[in-house]
Amino acid sequence: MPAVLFYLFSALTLVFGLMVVVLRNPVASALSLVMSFAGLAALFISLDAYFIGIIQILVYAGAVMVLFLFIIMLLDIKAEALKKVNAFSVVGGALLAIVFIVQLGMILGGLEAGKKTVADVPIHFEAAAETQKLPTIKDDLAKKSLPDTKLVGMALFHRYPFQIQLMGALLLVGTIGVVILSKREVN
Amino acid sequence: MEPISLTGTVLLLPLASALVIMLFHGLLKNVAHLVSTGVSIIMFGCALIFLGAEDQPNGLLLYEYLKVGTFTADIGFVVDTQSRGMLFIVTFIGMLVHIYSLGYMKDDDARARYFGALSLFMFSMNGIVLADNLVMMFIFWELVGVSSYLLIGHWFKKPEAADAAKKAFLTNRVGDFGFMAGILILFGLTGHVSIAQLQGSMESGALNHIRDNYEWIITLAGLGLFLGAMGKSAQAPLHVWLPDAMEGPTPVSALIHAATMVAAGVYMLVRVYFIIGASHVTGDIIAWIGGITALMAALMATQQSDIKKILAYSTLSQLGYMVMAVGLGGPKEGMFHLYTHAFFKAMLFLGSGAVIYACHHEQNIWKMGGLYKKMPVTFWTFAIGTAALMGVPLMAGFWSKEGILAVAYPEHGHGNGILFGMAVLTATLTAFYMTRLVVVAFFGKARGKDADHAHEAPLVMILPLVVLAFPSVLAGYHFLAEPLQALVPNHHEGAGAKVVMGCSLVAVIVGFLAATRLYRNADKDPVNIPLFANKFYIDEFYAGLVKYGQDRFAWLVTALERIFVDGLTVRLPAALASGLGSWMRGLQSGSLQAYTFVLGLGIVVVVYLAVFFSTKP
Amino acid sequence: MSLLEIIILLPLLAALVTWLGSPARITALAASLLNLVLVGWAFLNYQSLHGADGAMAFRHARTVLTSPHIQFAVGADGLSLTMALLTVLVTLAALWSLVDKERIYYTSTLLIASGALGAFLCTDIFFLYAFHELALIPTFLMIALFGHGDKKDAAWRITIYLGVGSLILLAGLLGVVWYCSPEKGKLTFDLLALKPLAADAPYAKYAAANFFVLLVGFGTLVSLFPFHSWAAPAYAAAPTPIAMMHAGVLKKFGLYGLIRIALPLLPTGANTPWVQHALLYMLLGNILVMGFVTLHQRRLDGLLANSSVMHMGYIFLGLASGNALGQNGAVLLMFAHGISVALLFMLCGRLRNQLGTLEFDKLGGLAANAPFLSLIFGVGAFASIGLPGLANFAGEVLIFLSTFKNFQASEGFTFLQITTILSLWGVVISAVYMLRAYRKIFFGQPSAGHFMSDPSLLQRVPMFLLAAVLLVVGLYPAILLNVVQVSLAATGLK
Amino acid sequence: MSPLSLELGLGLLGLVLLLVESFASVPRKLIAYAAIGGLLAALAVIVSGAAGSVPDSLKEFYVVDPLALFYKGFAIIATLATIILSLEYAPIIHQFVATHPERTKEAGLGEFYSLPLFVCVGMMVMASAVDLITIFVALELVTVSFYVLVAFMRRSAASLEAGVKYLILGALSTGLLVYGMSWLYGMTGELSLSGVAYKLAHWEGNSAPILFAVGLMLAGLAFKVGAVPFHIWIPDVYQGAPTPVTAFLSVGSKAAGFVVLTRIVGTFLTPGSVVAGPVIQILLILGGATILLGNLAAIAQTNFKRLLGYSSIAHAGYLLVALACIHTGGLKMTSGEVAAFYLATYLPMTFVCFLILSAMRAKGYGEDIASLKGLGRANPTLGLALAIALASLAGLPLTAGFMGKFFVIFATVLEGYYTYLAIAVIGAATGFFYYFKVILAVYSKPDGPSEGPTPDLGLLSKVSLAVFVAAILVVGVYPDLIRFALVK
Amino acid sequence: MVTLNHYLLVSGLLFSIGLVGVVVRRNILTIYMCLEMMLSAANLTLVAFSRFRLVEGLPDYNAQALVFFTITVAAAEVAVGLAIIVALFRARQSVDITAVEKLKG
Repeated sequence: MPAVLFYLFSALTLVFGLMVVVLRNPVASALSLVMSFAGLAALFISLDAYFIGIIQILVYAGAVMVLFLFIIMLLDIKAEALKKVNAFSVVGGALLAIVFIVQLGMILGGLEAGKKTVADVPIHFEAAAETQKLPTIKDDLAKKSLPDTKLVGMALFHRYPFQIQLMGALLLVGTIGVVILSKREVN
Repeated sequence: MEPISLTGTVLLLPLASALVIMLFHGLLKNVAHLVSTGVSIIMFGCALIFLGAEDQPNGLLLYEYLKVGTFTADIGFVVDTQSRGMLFIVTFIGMLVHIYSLGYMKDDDARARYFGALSLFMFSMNGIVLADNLVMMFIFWELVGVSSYLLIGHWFKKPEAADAAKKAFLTNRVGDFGFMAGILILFGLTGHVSIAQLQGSMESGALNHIRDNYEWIITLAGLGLFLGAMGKSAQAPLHVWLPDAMEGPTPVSALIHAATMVAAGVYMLVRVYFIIGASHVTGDIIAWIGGITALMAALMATQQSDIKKILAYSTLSQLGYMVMAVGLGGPKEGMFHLYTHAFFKAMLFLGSGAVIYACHHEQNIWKMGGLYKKMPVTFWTFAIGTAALMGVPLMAGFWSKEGILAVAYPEHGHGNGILFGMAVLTATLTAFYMTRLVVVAFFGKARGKDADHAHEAPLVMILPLVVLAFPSVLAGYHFLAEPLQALVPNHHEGAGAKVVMGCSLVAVIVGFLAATRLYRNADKDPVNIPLFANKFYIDEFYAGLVKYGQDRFAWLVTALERIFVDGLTVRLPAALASGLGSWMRGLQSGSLQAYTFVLGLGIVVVVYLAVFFSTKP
Repeated sequence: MSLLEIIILLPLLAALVTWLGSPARITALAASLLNLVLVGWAFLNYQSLHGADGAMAFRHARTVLTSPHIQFAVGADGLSLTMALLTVLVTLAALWSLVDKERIYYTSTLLIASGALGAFLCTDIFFLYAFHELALIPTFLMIALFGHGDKKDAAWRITIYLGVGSLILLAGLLGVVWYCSPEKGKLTFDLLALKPLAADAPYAKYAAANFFVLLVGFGTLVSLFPFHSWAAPAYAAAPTPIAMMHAGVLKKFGLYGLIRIALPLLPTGANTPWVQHALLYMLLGNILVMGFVTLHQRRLDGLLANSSVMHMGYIFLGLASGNALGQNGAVLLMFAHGISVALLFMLCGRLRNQLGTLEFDKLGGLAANAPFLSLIFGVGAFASIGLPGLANFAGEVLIFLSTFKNFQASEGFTFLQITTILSLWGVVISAVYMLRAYRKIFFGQPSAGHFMSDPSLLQRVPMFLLAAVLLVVGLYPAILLNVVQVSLAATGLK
Repeated sequence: MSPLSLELGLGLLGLVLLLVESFASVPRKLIAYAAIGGLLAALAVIVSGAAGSVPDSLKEFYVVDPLALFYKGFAIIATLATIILSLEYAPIIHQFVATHPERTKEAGLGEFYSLPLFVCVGMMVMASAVDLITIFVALELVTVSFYVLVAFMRRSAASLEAGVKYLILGALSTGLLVYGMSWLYGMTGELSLSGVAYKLAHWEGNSAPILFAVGLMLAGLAFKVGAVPFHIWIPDVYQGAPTPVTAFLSVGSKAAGFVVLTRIVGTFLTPGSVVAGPVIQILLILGGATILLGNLAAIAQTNFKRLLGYSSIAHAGYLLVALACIHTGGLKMTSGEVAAFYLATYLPMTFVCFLILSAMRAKGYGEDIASLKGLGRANPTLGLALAIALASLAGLPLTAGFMGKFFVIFATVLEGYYTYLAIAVIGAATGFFYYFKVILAVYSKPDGPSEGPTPDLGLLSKVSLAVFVAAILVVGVYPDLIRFALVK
Repeated sequence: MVTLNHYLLVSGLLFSIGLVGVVVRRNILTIYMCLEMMLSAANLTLVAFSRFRLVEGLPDYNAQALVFFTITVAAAEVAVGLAIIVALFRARQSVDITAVEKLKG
């Protein structure tokens, strides 16, 4: 991906991310978040993580944000009044962020591995094709196209099936929780 | 009987008597006095037999009181002339006082308690006399203090009596402070507390070496021991308790505060004379304090109107005499005076007791008068005692007093002109105030209703007076002193002897004449010297010292302790903890914003700690 | 079950049974009497059964933790038996003196007794420490619920203070275990196993600091100046049996610990000059500062409480002397002080119950109607000021003598000896306040409205018991000394 | 029998119970009894040692070592106690879940009895998890379940507030943890702890980035265990949550956090690790601060539940310090085992407190310390049990709580961390104050003239109370009991 | 050139923006959005690292599996969280953080 696009999507992500924080109307915040996540998805894709990028769009922009908007509408939540903004928390939050970014910057400055570009670590399709066992993946790799979804699926269902089941339990608990917390009593 | 069983009996029998009476106080209410008196008679018998006991250079061991490793402090007895003689005096007068008390305390509610305490005293006093080591002496030293406390405070409902008892004990405690310090130093230097061993050490041992090289330590030790003697023998400035102690029953005054316990200080000084004599400084200080006490007390006695107080100051004065003698290098002279003084002073007190008894507990001599006709026996014995005390020639007191004057005479080894002068002055004053007492109380006309109705005391009280009259006259002579194992001093010869004799005679005569002249037919005291009457205001000074010194200081220390110790160890940490606690509670403001901020801060801080902060590998 | 385990657990069991509802007084008295018999038997037969070498006897051990090695190990020598004897005597007296009290009084007293016995009879540092803490809650609750005056404050003070002290102590004890371990792999809490190890401990340079930590820890439990400010308020506020048990018995645990653990295991630490000087300054604080503070008291409970703090100074002086004379004196004084202070607190409680006040200015002349009480109080008071013939004196005089034992004329007075001379003055101070109190309460004219009568014959028993012990030991201290000194010698103390 | 089958079985049991709850109208108590039965069976399997080896496919993520078994048993016991506690607390749950409490009965109780089973599964997996993904998923299973449980009493303002706070702060910590994990992964290229350990031991070059990752991880986990300053959620959430959930949080969740922390710290402190120094330093500083804050802030508390919250913070401090003391060879225990021992002592005493608190609450008493007044008279058994538990929390000798502190303090002595020794001492001393305050309340006279109903417990609770009190006392004098279970 | 550091920086920035939002905002829903942002930032880091660490010539899909789990967890959290927020709104008629300031001290 050209650098320009990277900067564009990064800016998209960060500016809309900032707007989530700055805008006082929750609807606007939610929409900004969708935009921000779209930019983020593009960054994922720029890192050859197509599947994750799409999931990001699907789950966040498609499902989570709709849920948010739905709740906002349902509950008819108003914008925050400006006077309520706490100066201390604004200053404190900003300070925290600045210190954190400075710390991060100093660490990144000393990170030798971080000086590489994507081009420095190209995907070795041939080598990968040899080691992969699944024929469809082998085929895709041979065609020099990254079977991203398949590979993620391999990892998930071959390597982490146990964790997937555990995640199922988690989702079950979440579902029950939602039901308990929001159901109306039937007489 | 073996000496050990004799001494054991003498020591333990009164203890048993005291314990039995104290414990079964209620049951023995009506027989306690008989038990106690019986015990005192047995003791006297034992003491008489003991007079013939042989010297025991190593002492007699009753049991080991404290024994740790090589160190021992025994309950053991020394048998020598000094202890035999002293034991005789103590038991003899003790017995007489017991008998006398049968009459004197007949109507007292707490007679059993009185006799119990008397037994306790006999036990303690015997212990001092017989002690062969300093720790044992200290033990009994304190025990006589406590029995004296009980007896002075016998009529504890009277605030004066209760206060006097307390004062006596506390003043003695001050003295005991020094006594113990002295014991500690001697123990530290030699490793033992036995008097015989210490003496041996002083003659040729560690102490000898130390005396030659570090005399100050011996001086300190001697002064420590002397401080103990000062307390017990009421030497200035620790003399204040003795006059107050007259609040106790009169027989007690006779026994404890005239004849025996107060003499224990002198007795002890003579016992440890090898230490006192080893240092000139010690001797000088002792002599001076003795001399000052003698003179000062005599001056005070001249202005008292309470018959017992006069005798008490007289006792003080005579004790000062004895102490001075010891300090001047005349332990035998001191002891000899102690011995004669015990008889006649006990008799004087018992006589005054009879007078008080007869006058329904009137003690003011200015409210008496004309008693010689109503109480002839009492008068005559009292007169004999007075004469002996004044040092009228041929009486017991004459010999012993002359001995002391001889020691003080400058020609004698340690003699000192000023002290000699003070001693002679004291003798004059003694004659003066004793004559005053006799003249005012016994002659003239009765100045009070009680004196008017006075009559002779009962036989149990008269008998001891009469018995004591004999040694008051005869005790100074060798035919009595030697079998009684008194320490008779060598007769001083030489040019000084005549001067001394003369001075002593003149003193008696001058004192007698002055007093007769002043007080014959006087209805009130023609002389009025507030300084003497108020005892040089020393009591007031002490009261102030206690109130404004000690008590205020205690208040101050308490306040400082509260502020600093309590403040620093309790209040400050507590305040700090609760302050920090509430501050930390304040962090928990309930606001989610604050919480998220704290969490964010935590992230930053942990990252800082992890990456940028490192104190040690 | 060995004899000593029975002795320790008997009061605990009695406390439990009492709590569950058996007749409190009978159970408690029976248990404590039985314990007195058992301890008395052990005390009297200690030497004849186990020789005169003073070693630990009646030993028995059960491992509870393999590494570090911790055992429930019991054992007794002359020292611990003396302390156990003190415990059972005071316990019996305290329980006996209770009249018409609730169940919890008996339970707490028994719990404290069990804790004290456990602390004195265990030979494993862990349990020795642990048992002492058994008393913390009963003490706290009893003072806070049934105390007098500023009871809440006092209860908190004693609890937090002793809590801190015992934690410091714990740190010090763990330090000792570490100090004595030859290599880190073998940690043992067995006192008897530690002793040979201590001799060639590899961390000698820590000895002084470690000893000092122990001194502060144990010292806090003994109300060593300046860590004493819990003691006086707590004793003044405490219900009678608690004051008796705590001031009489439990407080001695700190001293016992110093003699049993700190001095034998860390002799070099104890002999370090700065440690010695610190101790001397602190004990002077006890004697002089607390002496004057006691002098300032205007109530009997405050006076007794402060005086009991003051007297600890003398025991520390005995330990500071560093020789057998002083240590024997200290043990003797521990015993004597325990008995005498228990006696005084018992009487104090009685006065409070009958008169409703303990202020000197409101009292007077009690001796007139209560001669027995005044006699017994006199015994206690005179014992506590060190009157010869009563037990305390024997201890005090040994302590004083011990400090001069190595007096060298050529060196003059050392700090130790100057301290002693100053401490001697404390004896005068204590006489001043004690006699002042005695005079004010018992002598003089009886004050109006405060009538006091002698106790019934049955109630005289505990008083008589304690007074008799004071007298017997006072007249014949060898009864304890003979047993104690061989054991002290066996612990390796000079 | 695979050890996984335990988790599987309990998960299935939870599922079945939920189905039964939804479709059959059985008394809800039966659900609780079924859950208890299942848990007891699982416990029996663990204790009997029948839990066998792990299938090869899982070996990378999942280990069954003594520590794992110990924590699995711990999780089961904690869950068991929570459900028993819930039975006691049921009326209150019903009251605050049902819209019309008087018309319905046992609203929400079925879920309330079965959800802990899923938490238990999560905690059991955490006990064995040795790679980042497994840790993350199991941790989130526990966390999300707790979101539900904390806010369970949806009609109670406090419960909701606690739920919201836990939700926000918990999600924040999740974000932090994931961020830390991604950095850890990025730096080491490994997701399994053994791989991370190897990389750490053979690190070359600049250590700052790896330290950054380690710091973020520790911060994320510090939230779970409640270390200062990540403790901030604890008091509010503990106070607001339903009492059984609070108990479960303070014991179960904390233990689960600590087993993960133990494994992660073990990884970081692997011999030759480049991050060992800073990690120990962070643990000590956080631990020291936690001890101080937890204890000091507890002093002024008046609400017993909140007090227990601060107390759990303070205990976490000791556990952190314990984890930092790695040279505990003399104790023949690793630092993780010392922490595990400490937690094992912490479990019974905390549950005793919460049991009694639930019983009081069910009888209409408040949760203030003052409402405990008179308990010692009204029900001496409960009073005594509570007093023993509090004494143990305070760390009085001859109780289990002392043994826990004993090992920690001993560890600091052996390690030579004298500053932290002093802090531990100060903290423990402060602890005396607030625990004794509660004991005092138990034995004080009640304020009002009228006496309320006598608090009492059901049979099951009585049995567990007895077991817990016995455990406190027995472990207090016979600590080898736990050590045998822990150190094989 | 776009290096790994660029990605890491962007993710770090996003993370801190989220953090700021969490600290600053008062609307619980918005706070929740910011939290999602932080999780996503973490995901970006993971994906970036996974791309730059080739396993057998391919990006590390194990790490991407973690991303998948994270997204799932985030979704579940959102569901539960929104349910709680709804319950809160029902009780308080507000989703402002001032509605949850009763528990403190």
